[in-house]
Amino acid sequence: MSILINKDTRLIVQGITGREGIFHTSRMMEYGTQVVAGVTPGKGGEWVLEGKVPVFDTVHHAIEITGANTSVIFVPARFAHDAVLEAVDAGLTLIVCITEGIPIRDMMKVRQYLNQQGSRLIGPNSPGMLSPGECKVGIIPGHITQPGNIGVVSRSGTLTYEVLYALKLQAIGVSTCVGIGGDPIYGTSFIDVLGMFEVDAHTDKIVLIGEIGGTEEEQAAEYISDHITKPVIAFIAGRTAPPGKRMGHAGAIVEGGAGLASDKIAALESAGVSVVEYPENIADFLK
Amino acid sequence: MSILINKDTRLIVQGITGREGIFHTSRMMEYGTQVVAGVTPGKGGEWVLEGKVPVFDTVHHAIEITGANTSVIFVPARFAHDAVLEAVDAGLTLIVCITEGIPIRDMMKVRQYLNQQGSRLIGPNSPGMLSPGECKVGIIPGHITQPGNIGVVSRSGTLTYEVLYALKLQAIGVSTCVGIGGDPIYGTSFIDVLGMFEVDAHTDKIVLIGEIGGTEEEQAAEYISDHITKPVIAFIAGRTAPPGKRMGHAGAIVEGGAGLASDKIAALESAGVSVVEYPENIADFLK
Amino acid sequence: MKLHEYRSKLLFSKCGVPIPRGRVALTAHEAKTIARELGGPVVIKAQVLVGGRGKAGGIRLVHTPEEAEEAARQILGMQIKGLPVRKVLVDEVAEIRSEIYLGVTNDRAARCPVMIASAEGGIDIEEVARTHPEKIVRIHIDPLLGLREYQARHLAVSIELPRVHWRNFIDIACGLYKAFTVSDATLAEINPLVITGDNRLLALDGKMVLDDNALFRQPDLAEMRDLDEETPTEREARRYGLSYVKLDGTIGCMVNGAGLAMASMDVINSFGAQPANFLDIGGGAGAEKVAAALHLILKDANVQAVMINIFGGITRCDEVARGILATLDEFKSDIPMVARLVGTNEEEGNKLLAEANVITATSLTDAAEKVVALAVESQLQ
Amino acid sequence: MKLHEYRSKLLFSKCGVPIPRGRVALTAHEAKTIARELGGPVVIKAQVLVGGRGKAGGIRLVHTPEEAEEAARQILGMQIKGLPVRKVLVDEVAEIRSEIYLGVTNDRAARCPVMIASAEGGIDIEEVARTHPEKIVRIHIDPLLGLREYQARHLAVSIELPRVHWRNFIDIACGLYKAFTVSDATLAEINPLVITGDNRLLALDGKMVLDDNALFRQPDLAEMRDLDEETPTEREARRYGLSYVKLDGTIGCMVNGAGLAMASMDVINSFGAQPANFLDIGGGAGAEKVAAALHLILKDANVQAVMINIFGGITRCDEVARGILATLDEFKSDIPMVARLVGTNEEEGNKLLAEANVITATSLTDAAEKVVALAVESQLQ
Repeated sequence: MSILINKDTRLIVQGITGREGIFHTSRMMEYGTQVVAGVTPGKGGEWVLEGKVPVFDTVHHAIEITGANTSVIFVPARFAHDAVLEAVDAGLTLIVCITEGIPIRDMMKVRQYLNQQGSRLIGPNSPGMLSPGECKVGIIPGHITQPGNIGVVSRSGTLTYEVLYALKLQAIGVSTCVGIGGDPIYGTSFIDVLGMFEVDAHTDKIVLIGEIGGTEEEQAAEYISDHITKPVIAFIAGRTAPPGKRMGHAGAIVEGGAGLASDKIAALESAGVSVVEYPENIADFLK
Repeated sequence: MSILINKDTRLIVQGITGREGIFHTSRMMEYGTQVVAGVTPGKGGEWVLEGKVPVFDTVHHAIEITGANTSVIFVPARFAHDAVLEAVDAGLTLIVCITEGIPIRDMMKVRQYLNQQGSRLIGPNSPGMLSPGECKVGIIPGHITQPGNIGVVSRSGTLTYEVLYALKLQAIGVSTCVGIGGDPIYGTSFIDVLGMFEVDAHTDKIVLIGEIGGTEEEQAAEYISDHITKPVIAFIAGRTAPPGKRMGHAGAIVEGGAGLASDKIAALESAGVSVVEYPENIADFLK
Repeated sequence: MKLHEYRSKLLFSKCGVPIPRGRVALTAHEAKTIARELGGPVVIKAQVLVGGRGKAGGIRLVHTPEEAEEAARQILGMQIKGLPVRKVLVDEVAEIRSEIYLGVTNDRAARCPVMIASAEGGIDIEEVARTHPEKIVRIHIDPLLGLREYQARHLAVSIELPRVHWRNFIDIACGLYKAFTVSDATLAEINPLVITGDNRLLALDGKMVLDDNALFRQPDLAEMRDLDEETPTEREARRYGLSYVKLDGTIGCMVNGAGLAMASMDVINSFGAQPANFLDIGGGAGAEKVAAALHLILKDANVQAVMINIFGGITRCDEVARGILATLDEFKSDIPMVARLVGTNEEEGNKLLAEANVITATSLTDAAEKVVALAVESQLQ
Repeated sequence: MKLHEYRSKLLFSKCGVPIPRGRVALTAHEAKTIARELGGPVVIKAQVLVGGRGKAGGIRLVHTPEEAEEAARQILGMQIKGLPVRKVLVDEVAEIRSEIYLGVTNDRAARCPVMIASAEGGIDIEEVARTHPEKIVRIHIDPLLGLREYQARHLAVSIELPRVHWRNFIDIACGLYKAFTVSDATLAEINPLVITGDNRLLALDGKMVLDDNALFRQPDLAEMRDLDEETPTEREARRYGLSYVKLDGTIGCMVNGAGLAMASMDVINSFGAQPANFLDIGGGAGAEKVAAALHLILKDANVQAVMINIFGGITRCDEVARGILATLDEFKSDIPMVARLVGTNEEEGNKLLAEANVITATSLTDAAEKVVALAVESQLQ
């Protein structure tokens, strides 16, 4: 029914005692996610959320005691890259980083280190992932989507919610929604997720939500053309964004003539992808 | 007839215009090695050895023009790690570093970088390699050995010559002799070379020459026990070396109770290896 | 955040890159004093954070302290591309034999820094990249290993730098990369790096852009922010933690989330109008932040109508509605507004807005259609 | 190369590790002055590059400047394990609540630095490793990434350090690692790192060993070499680029190549005698270097016979022979010698030696057998 996360996901929350950490942990648990532990250095031994979740000082210790296999990171930007490295070194194979605003130099080092290890990082600056009816890791609202056969992959947050909601209004459900994040340096690309959807028996069609900046969508188009047999529908945000200006996301910027929405749309269309003009149109193409 | 190097080896010499570089290049060419280029920054465009070998400023350029596939490094210790990285980045798959005295911190970085790349480094502080009758890369005297079916792998220089010579006096020949070097941090281990000899159709028996320091021989013993079917004969130097003193090689030191010759000999013997008391005895075990 | 030329060059100098003797002056008199100290001809350079200073007359070569004073007076009175010149750099003049470009930035596709060199220095490198791409050499730098000597040497060889300058060039490249990393820069460039008449290498002009996300660990550099770099509106937006970009259209936009904000702009455009701004209020904004955001939009004289698009998650729609109402109370604006609120507490939010006669919409396209119609209508009035 | 305690602690301090107030003194009078400046009780510590100073009486706690002077006078007159005490460190006294061990060294099997911590500080860490291995925690450090905060935190958690000290401990660990890397050290250790009565962390004792191969880029540190660290013979060997280690036996050895030198020692041992030294003349040694090497061997009063084993490659046997003959001429030594020369120019070398009545051998075992026999013979005389 899903990729990456499911009913067997045993999650730890790094930065669980922060305002965001505790709020979203509570939401994830309500959704049915198995949150087995939290990590906040200096607060090991405490319990949060009415004594339901133990807090540890280190990821290593949290895994040792709870057998966690996935981590979601809510720690502040200045500590976030250390948190990712800690999760990698502790042997977690899936790490989801929600934190926005991590210095690019830190992320380049993390990415270089990740290349040598066996861990997968989603994000940073990601809303996380949702496998409807199974598991929610991150901050995507649970009630705006339902189980189904559409795989969604996106660089954005609320724009993704908009799409999920539009699908739900038409009774279209989702296998897994993956937010790969809006930063220029990230752990997991469109291509990685497209490849997973392609082999997932429960995903029949794929929605790709891109935006200006970088060449991720162009690379995805090439990959789709060569490797993806399932139908792909896309929306690209930022057709009206001016060059040289960062549009909210650290990665959403047209620089040196690269990263234009028009180039991305053209690339995707020539790869056989249906690119819609309004995000709400996506549902029409999925019926 | 050989592992790693053979008649098809197309060699560049980094540091060719230095005293050692030019001397040994001349010897390698006399032996029949195809030395296709030298590299010395600032001397690109010159020709050395009576106009036989062109010199380039960068490894990149040397490969581009000559199609080299292997490099041997004679540059001074302070520049050697940069030279290795340059060779790796230029895409060479086999790099032999003769240089001794590279700071350990530099080599740790190089080694970490190598782990991510596809290149094999032999050494540093290695006498190089010799496939008798085919190719010589490094400084092992060519006339002290002859073609044959014995694979030799060693941490040492002149001690290896002693063994090769003793074999030759008994008319025993060698497939390839590999000097893995006497430094504590190195590119290629006993285990790597043992594995290559095991699958080499022209190697029937293996000679391993170890010494005090580290646990390379113990690891080799375990590997031999599990993976090597060919007979292995070993000599371990340093039975009389006192603990805490560095015996010439940067890696030859008994520290914190580890690295003793007696432990290595015991490990090898229990892996079924014949360990000889005098290096000259090796020949007796090979007949 | 951008650094001025003189700040950039001082940073380069600290990292071992040779720069001309010189100092910055706030007044014409100071410029004269510096020119006298330096002796000989000097160059007076406007310190503003835009390109094209030379063409605008912001760079002048003079021969005496008196001329320096006069030139500085003129330049300090200028505006270049709308920015007032508040400082001039007074540098000794170097005899230029040739001009090189050397810069380092982040290559996002390669996920690492890239160093770029060209024998065609002194002009805009993007121009060179367009017209003579073969004259540009790039090397990628492993972020963990850093710039290696052989890489810098490769650049020197590739731009056909005379051999006598290699050693200095390598040191300068390493110094520039150091300046780039220790400052958490996203761009550090020397343009031109010149070979002087007496065969030295000298960084004649310098430019640095810093990673705003890393300023928390660069307190000294953060203090150097030139307030002129941003418009007053952008500055105010930053103060409230809002992500705001001024655009040329007439439809003000307030959205939560960057992607949704861009999509909203695009949909407005599809309906035949142009957005007046990009504005992301972020996640979980309260009434106060919403009010500040709306404030910014309404201050823009071009705005003829406002579209609010909120997909409530952490952001609560009732809070957004309260922020809107507070602004309306204060501003008494007659600019028409269309709000589309969906998600957390949407009913309460929409009820509050309806009571205040704000037009509501049910979807993004519905909202866009309505707001564009209102703008057309308001223009006709 | 080892650094003295006071030098190590100053380096640590530069990297942000807190150390006691104090200074080094060359005379008892100076020690008194420092004690007066510090006020209160002080500890006087012999600065010698061997362990066991405390047991040898090289560390004294005193309460007044006068006592400090007297203690310093006594300690400055001592020899500890054969090394003269030339300096004392005068440190303020800290009230010790508990003692921690914190060190960083290179783990050759893991090919990276390793940081080691233990709640059992103040005693020899190798002793703790032997008797209570469970009380030692290790973390490996990626040489490209460096020490990360979470790793230092892991150490703090693992040695059950009270939470209130974590922040300081992490900073100290990062500082220690920085000192380790910027100095190209192979060991940097704080033992003990104490928790004081007023709840501070303080590096009470420090030790650093530097990578000799990296001293070329550490000129300031290289200058700090304490000549007493080496015996005069070892010092002389280093000057000639010879690798020499003094041993307890009676057979002097001169060999080219470290592995062959060890093997030669082993073979001597197999024949029932003990080597007097390890000596590798390296590759391509000329007559002068050979002479210097033989000089060193003959100066050792324990030497009863000398074995020379040369496998000529770059090293030319005739050059070696000339070096031997030059030494014999000068020394007129009656210590018997056996030389085994093989390889490049071996015939000429052996001929030269035979003419000078030096005994030659045809193989390593032959040489060892002969030299041991000669030593026994010389002892009988």
